Amino acid sequence: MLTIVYFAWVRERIGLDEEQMARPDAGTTIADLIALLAARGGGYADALGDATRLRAALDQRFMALDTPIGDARELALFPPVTGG
Amino acid sequence: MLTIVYFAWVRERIGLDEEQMARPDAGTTIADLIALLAARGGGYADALGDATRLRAALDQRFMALDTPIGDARELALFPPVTGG
Amino acid sequence: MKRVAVQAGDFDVAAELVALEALGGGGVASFTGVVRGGGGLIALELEHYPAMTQAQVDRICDEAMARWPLLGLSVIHRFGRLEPGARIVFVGTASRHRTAALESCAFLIDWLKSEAPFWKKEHFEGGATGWVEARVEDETKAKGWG
Amino acid sequence: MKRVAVQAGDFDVAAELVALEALGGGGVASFTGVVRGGGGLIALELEHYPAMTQAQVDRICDEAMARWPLLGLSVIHRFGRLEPGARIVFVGTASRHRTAALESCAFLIDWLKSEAPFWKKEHFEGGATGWVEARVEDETKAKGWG
Repeated sequence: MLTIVYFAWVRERIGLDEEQMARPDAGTTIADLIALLAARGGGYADALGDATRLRAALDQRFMALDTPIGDARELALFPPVTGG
Repeated sequence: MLTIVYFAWVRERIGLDEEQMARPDAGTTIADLIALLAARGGGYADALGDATRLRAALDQRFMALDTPIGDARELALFPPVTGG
Repeated sequence: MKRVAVQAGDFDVAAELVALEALGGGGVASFTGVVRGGGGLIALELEHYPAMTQAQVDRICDEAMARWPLLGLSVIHRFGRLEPGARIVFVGTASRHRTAALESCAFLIDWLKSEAPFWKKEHFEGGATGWVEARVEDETKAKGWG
Repeated sequence: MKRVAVQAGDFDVAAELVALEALGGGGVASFTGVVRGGGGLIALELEHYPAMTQAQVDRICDEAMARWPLLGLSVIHRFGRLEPGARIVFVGTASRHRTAALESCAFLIDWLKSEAPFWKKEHFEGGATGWVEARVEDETKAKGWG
């Protein structure tokens, strides 16, 4: 299984902090998965419809959206960070 | 009268914090006055013999050594500052 | 000395600075970020990614220690609900060289802005809310360190 | 807020920072210089030019306030005999922009090094003493601000 965690307005629009899904093929990229999730419509489409507004981390490391998910256990999707 | 004040090793070598002297001609530069004082020999020569090691202020403002003394009331002679 | 804290509570800037001064380095630089008021803002809510935050801030600190000759550094980042005037973030660095202390402090705060997994939501009078947008300038600034 | 103090006694860094944070600017940067020990140093003696110091530090502060959008700054410089570990100088700046706070802090400390009329004499174990030489690097750095 792959755990997906959401933060900030991505979390709010989807209405979930996290969820589990069946592990996709190792070659599936983060962007592929975002497109799959957005296709669910509703809050998913609102949150994930425009991938250019999203950033991601695989197993707690920032990764470009064209990175394959490989054997990562946790994918995080969120807007650009605004700390500091 | 012109007051001359000395700081740091300039003060130590001359052995005076300050002294008064008759006001020189307005066109006399700081460098001219340094040369005059150094010519007194002894501690003055030790302190003021090498003008490249000295900095100066006229009436509490840093000035280049080729500045005429003009009608300033206080000349300060000292090594480059080391604050901060 | 490397001290990293991610916490909800406030912190004691003086205690951090005294610890850095005690390293005997000669120079201690610091930056403290405070919630700015105005525009009807009543609170800033900082969300973060707990599993990632501490490790990521730690990594940024290691990067700073590799780049500058630091004797120590301290980074504290708060999360949760913060009102105007409250401290959000503290970065302190100690070095024998004042330039190293000041530059690494600037580097750390720039990197926290673009590399630490925090998100800020503004709460206004009347109930309106909005997520703070990342500024392109911040990503550019962090990248400027190469 | 512009606070300039030239004094023999120690100062309270926390109080200075709290005053700067209270200006509501969002960012407060600081630099504290501390007497470095080692090499048998037992004390640093700071001589200054009293008639000039306060006015000159004031002028450097005005220069910083003209160059950066600062809400406030605080500069404290001690004179007299200071032992290793003692604070010598403090510079604190507050601004809405973190870069302005950090850059003006660096500017102020660079300028104090080359434009404030202080001289440092080192006292070593055994009675040896020596005046600290100005570093060409410091004059160059101050000039770098243009």
